[in-house]
Amino acid sequence: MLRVSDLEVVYSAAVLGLRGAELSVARGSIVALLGANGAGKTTLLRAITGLLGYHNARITSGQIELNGSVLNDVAPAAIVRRGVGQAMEGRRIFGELSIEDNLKVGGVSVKDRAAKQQTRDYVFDLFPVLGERRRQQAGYLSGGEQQMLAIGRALMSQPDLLLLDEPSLGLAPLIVTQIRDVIADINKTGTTVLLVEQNAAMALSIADHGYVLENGRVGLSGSARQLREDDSMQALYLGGTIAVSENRS
Amino acid sequence: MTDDLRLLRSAGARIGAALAVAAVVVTPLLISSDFWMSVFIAAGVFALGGLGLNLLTGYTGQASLGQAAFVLIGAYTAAWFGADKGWPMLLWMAAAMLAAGLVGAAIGPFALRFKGNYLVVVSIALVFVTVHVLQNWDSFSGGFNGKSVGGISLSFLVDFGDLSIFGKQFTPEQGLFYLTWIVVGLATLAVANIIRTRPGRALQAIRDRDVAAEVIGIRVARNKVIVFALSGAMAGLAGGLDAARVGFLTPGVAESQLLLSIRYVAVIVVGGVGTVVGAIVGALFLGPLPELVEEFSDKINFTVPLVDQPLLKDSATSEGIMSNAVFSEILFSILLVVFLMFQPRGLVGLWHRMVASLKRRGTPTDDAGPDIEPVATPH
Amino acid sequence: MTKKLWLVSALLLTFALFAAACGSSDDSGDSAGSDTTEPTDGSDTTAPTDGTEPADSGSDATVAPDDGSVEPAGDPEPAPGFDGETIKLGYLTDESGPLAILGVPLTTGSQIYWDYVNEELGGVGGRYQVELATGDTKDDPSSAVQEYQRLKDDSVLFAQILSTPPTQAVLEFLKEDNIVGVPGSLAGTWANEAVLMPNGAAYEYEMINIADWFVNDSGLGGVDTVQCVVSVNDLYGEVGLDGLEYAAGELGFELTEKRTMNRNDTDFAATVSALDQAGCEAVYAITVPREQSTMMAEAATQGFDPIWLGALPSYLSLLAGPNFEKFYVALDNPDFNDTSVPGMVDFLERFETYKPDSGAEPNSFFFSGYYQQIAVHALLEKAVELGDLSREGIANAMTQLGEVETDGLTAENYVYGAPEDRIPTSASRIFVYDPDNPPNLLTELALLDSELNDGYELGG
Amino acid sequence: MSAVLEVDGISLSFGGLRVLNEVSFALEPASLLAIIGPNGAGKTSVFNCINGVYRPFEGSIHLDGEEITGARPASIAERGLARTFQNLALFVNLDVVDNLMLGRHHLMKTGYWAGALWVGRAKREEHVHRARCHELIDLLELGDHVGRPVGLLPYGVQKRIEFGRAVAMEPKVLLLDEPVAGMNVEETEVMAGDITSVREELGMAMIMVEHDMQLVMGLAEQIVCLSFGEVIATGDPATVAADPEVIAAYLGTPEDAV
Amino acid sequence: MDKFLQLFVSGVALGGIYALIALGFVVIYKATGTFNFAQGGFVLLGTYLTYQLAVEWEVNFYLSTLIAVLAMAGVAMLIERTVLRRMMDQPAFTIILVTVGILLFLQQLVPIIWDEPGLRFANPWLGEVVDIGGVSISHANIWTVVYAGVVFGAFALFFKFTRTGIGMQAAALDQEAAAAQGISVARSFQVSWAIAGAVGVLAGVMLTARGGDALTPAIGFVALRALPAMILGGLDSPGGAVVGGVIIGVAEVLTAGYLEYEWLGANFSSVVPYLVLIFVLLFRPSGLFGTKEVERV
Repeated sequence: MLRVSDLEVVYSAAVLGLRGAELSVARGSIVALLGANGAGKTTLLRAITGLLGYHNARITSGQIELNGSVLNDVAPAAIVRRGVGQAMEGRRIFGELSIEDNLKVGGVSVKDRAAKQQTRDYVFDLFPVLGERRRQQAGYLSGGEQQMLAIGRALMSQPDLLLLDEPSLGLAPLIVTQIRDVIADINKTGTTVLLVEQNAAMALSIADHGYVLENGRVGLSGSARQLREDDSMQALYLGGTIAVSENRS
Repeated sequence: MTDDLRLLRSAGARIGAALAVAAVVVTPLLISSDFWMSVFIAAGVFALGGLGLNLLTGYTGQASLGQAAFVLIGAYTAAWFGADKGWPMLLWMAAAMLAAGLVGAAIGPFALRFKGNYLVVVSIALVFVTVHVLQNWDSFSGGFNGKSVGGISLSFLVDFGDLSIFGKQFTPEQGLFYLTWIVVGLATLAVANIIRTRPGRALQAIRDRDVAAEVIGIRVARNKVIVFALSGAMAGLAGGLDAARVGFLTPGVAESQLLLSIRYVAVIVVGGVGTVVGAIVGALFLGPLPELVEEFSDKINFTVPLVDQPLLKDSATSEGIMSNAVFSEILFSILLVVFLMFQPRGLVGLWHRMVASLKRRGTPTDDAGPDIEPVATPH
Repeated sequence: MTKKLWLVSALLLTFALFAAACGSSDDSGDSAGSDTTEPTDGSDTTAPTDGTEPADSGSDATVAPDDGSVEPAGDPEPAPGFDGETIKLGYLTDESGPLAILGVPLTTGSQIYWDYVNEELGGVGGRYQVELATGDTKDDPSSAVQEYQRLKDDSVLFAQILSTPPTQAVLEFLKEDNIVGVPGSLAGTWANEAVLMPNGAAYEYEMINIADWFVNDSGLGGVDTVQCVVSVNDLYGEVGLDGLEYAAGELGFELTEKRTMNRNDTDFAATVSALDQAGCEAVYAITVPREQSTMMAEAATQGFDPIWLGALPSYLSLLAGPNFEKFYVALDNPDFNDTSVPGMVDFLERFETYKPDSGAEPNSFFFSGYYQQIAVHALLEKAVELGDLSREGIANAMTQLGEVETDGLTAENYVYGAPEDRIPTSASRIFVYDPDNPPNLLTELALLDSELNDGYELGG
Repeated sequence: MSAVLEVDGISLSFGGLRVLNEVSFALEPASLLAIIGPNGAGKTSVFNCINGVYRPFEGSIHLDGEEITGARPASIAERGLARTFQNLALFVNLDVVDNLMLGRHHLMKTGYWAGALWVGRAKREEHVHRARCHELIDLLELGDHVGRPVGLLPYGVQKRIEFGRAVAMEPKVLLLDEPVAGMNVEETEVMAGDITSVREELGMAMIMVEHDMQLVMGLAEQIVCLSFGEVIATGDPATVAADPEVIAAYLGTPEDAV
Repeated sequence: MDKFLQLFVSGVALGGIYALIALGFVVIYKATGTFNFAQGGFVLLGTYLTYQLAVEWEVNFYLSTLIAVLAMAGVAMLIERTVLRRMMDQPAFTIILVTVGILLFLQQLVPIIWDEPGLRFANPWLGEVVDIGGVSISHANIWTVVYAGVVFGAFALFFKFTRTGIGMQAAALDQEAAAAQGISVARSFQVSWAIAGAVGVLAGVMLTARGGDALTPAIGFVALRALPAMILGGLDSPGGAVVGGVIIGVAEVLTAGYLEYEWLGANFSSVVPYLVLIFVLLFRPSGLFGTKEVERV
């Protein structure tokens, strides 16, 4: 459903963010996008969601297609309306607003009240803690709860394609596991997921397919199984052999 | 290795400094007009007040629209001690700095509690309260009717009011020009030194991230109070010098003093926020602006197509949309907006960029990251 | 949808701005016709009267260039502001500050006067053209001093210094440089300042006159009327209050409630309430126009309906409201469409001839700027006659000037001379607000010079 | 040997919500203690109590035998405590050298007067400390980045500069808040190397909050596990990692583990 | 007692003016996080536009107000589009200064277009007074309070229930994150400026009506006097603007009426708003109803 071809992104002072990235995401799948810091993972998500403008960056060549139509010059809000939801890097919840209002913001692109109500109930089902504390200021949530809110908020726009940027960052192994399970659940309802992760082990454990970005282009790609077994992946992203937890190891 | 500690690191900077000193020495020798002297004294006053404001806003990140209040306090204190009591120059200068500095220190604690927009409004409140006090404290300020600063002493070692060097007799305006710019020079040197040493680094740390600054052992509260006092003291001294130039003080209305504060901010914005020489550059650019408009009004005058009239009036009853004075005010407001929009690092930033682009001309490096803009206020 | 809204608004705006910029002047030009034709017609019958009036002691000081009664001295030597052909006059006015709204028409009025002198009289002494050089004070001492410095070497004198703070600020410099200046405020404080050339009745006298009139002549009240005062916090308010308190003492009434106000005040509920509670039946208003108007609106709200007694600055014809029927004001000048005054007829005629291209209607500001220049003109004529346009020459001319005839534009003629010999005008005309008399909206009730004035020491 | 930092029964609450409940532990000189636990368990709050940003309502904290409970952050820093932040807290407009020099702020004495006049001690002091900073820059291999505002440098480098700034403070105890969060394996290794070389060269005691269990297991001598503001386990890495309560609250059961 | 009631009512009416001006500030702050000094300029230009229509062109007063409201919405949007839009990522103080620059520009522009010294701008309420229980209230004051109430009510509903309103709040807090949720940040900024421009007209017309029928360019400055009301209530709270306006208005009028000590100086009441403000801020740094910033270390 999503196809990125030969994408080049340039930041203001001629710094290349992406140099010919290729990617495709099939409907209903979970695709993991891996890579080192600065490899261009977040840049790619920004390009897809039209947010490059906030970082003085722009697409210089290549194209992004969603369900066959080009997304390159579409405004961020319109991209959301076309069914792309996103939980951003660093969660970026609205700390001053209540949890409920955060979800309302997530749902601005949906007009149907009943459907919105339904989605909200679904989010509270997925993350009961959000329902319990719905009137609290979101800034007082813990890191894990904030991540849940960020995902829940992204779900409020009823996306066909959900982009998640490092949902496991800074979270305890147990929470990481929870989040991973929720992602799998969301996927089961038919939502396609593009998962950007530092934690390759976590990502590849639920992904169908994976891409590894290196220096702004795809260095390695394949099915999750292939990647898990790849030697260079083992060395660089999956780390040694300590079995207690695979959190970022 | 410690080469980076030198005040003037490049040959260009050293030449620039030498030229600046030469300009101060030579200008009164070339210009005898009381008017142009007055313009440059006023610019010096703005530079001095701006220097203080830059320390506060540019280096410490404390936004303030209260600079005019300190200028007023300094001016009145100088008038009271220097003119009414007849104190010698050094003493009334010290008194003006002390009075404005103390008020600055008193504002400091508010700055600890308020940040950003709230602090701006507190600083506006200071202007309102200062004007109110000066309007009503007749015995000190002369109240609404103002106060004469006649006979204030400009003498320390040499008499700047009656300056004579190698037989050349200078006018009082020329003398005051030397005095003002000597003070500006010394203040600039002091600020430059503070900035490159421990206290100045602390201020910049507070600007960038105050919680982290506290945690690495910088006493944020104490430093903020000191910098408010320092900034106030410099504005106070500027006020004292301006009092000597104008010879007469009125508190005016609070709104017009607020405009004066805005001018001080504009000086550092146009010059360069968070740069040592920014205030001087800004003052020298904005100070003579209305006079330049006056001078070149013929060249500026064109017909405005929208209403089919010439832009400027050349006399009260002739055609034209606005007078030179209004034009320079409008120009001022437009410059302020344009600088903030397109050159937030001011003229100094523009200069650095030009030098940098000259240096690397022909060899564009693609790792030159995006320039970050100075953080005036972390908010 | 958003785009449409945006477009419509932008169009509306551009239209509004555009139309306002040219439309407002066109409109006023049209409507001005009906108001001003009448006096202009009338002026034909009253030929220019400069110098033809049988003035007594001041006959040698009138502004007619070809009077011929005194043999002119030699041509004046070039001096600062005078290159041998053109005389330059400095104007320190407010062009972009809070008083710009007054400063600009005042200077325009002055320009009209000098246009007339240059065109119809051939200039000062029939041969020296006059040019105006303006400096913008922003009503602020600091800018005033700077502009003074700019203009001083290019002006023979300062023919207008608007408002009190700039006048106070440049006074020291005027003294030092021995340059004559016309102060922009009628505070009596400056009546005896050698380098200053005030004209018009001081505020002190105006307050004394209106108090005397109210108590003794008006038939509206007497010493037993409960009288109160509101004064603005500045020099004008202070000296006006001083004159009023003197008058109260002499006339034997009390000022039951005294209130002060600031410029830019927006709320007068407390002031009005206090006046109301004190039972004030007449209120002296030593105030400024917009604030006065706001205060009267508040008074109407609270049902407080006293007699208001004001001076020039508390009254602006253009700001009179519907609740002004009990507003009385003491002014030095006649109603500016009063064609019974010869000088006024001249003004209206000259205004029509030399008015700004924007096509404004005559108003009291143009008029003030205009009539101020009569004394300046007389002074220049005197200096030319004495053959010296230098600073000393002009200062000297002022000591010899004597009475300056204004053809009725001031209630009385000012007599200039050495500071101690000056006789300031002290008469006022008393007007009442009259909505049936546009555009000035005033009707003259009396012209008087209170006897109390003789006992009052200006600047004391 | 007595502990260089002793945390004794501290409790903290925000608006009725208890964030820490009688947390105690002790840090031995020159050792590294790791605090682990789920998000919201109070790890960062412990740091904030130790360095004075928060004030616990009960319990005490001693640094090198001296009570520091409730003192101002700046004064605690002067007594020998440094920290890094979970989210970067560098002074972004200044360069590496100035950032490290700021770390040495409390070791220097120049005030406003001396600084403004640039006389005697101010000048000497500036040179001496600058030299120290350059040594540290060499140790941490940050030399390439001198002269540019640190805000422009890559994330991983910034993290190391922040670490360098904390080390430049020459503290008795160094608090590291998620030093490798967001880093890949390679960057993590560089950071681990930095930590190790500083410990070897300077013998600093450190407390580290970190989720990367591999790093924790590799570096720490002692682990404290927090959950809902309470200490649920303390001990050497192997013991804590095997503690059933820790597994339930934090690590997850082996079946859960990815 | 009569005096007290009379002053109290006047204070509330003055507070209504402050509230109207402050509401214009608040909507921009709430939606864009920008502290907009140019609001004084909107008040000024908006009033003169209304004057132009109602007096010079003799359009019906209420219709003139409506047209001016639309026109000022357009002007404000234009300013947002051409200037502020480019400054989104700048520090708060930089943006404040830009709006100060716009204020100065409008302050000089208006006297160029309307260059007569004083204008008479009659309104339908001029001289109309009702008497309620011994307290007389002018129609202008009643309308001020009604306008303030209606605008406030509309704001409250708008921010709470409309998608645009919720979107505006989110955009103020984090533009990029809001955009990522499907909010058109540009549109929400534009709408907020348009509203501020429109409210500025109402504030200016009522401010002028308070002064009888006198219109001078000083009203742009007078608008700055609403600053304490806005801060007192909390920068991002429309309700706060109203309550803050009323508190400041009443405090100002009551001090003028009752507090007369020589040493406090003439017209001490004009600094009272700032003193009240600072006093309250010392205890509640975010104002009475402002959102506390959640600061996490």
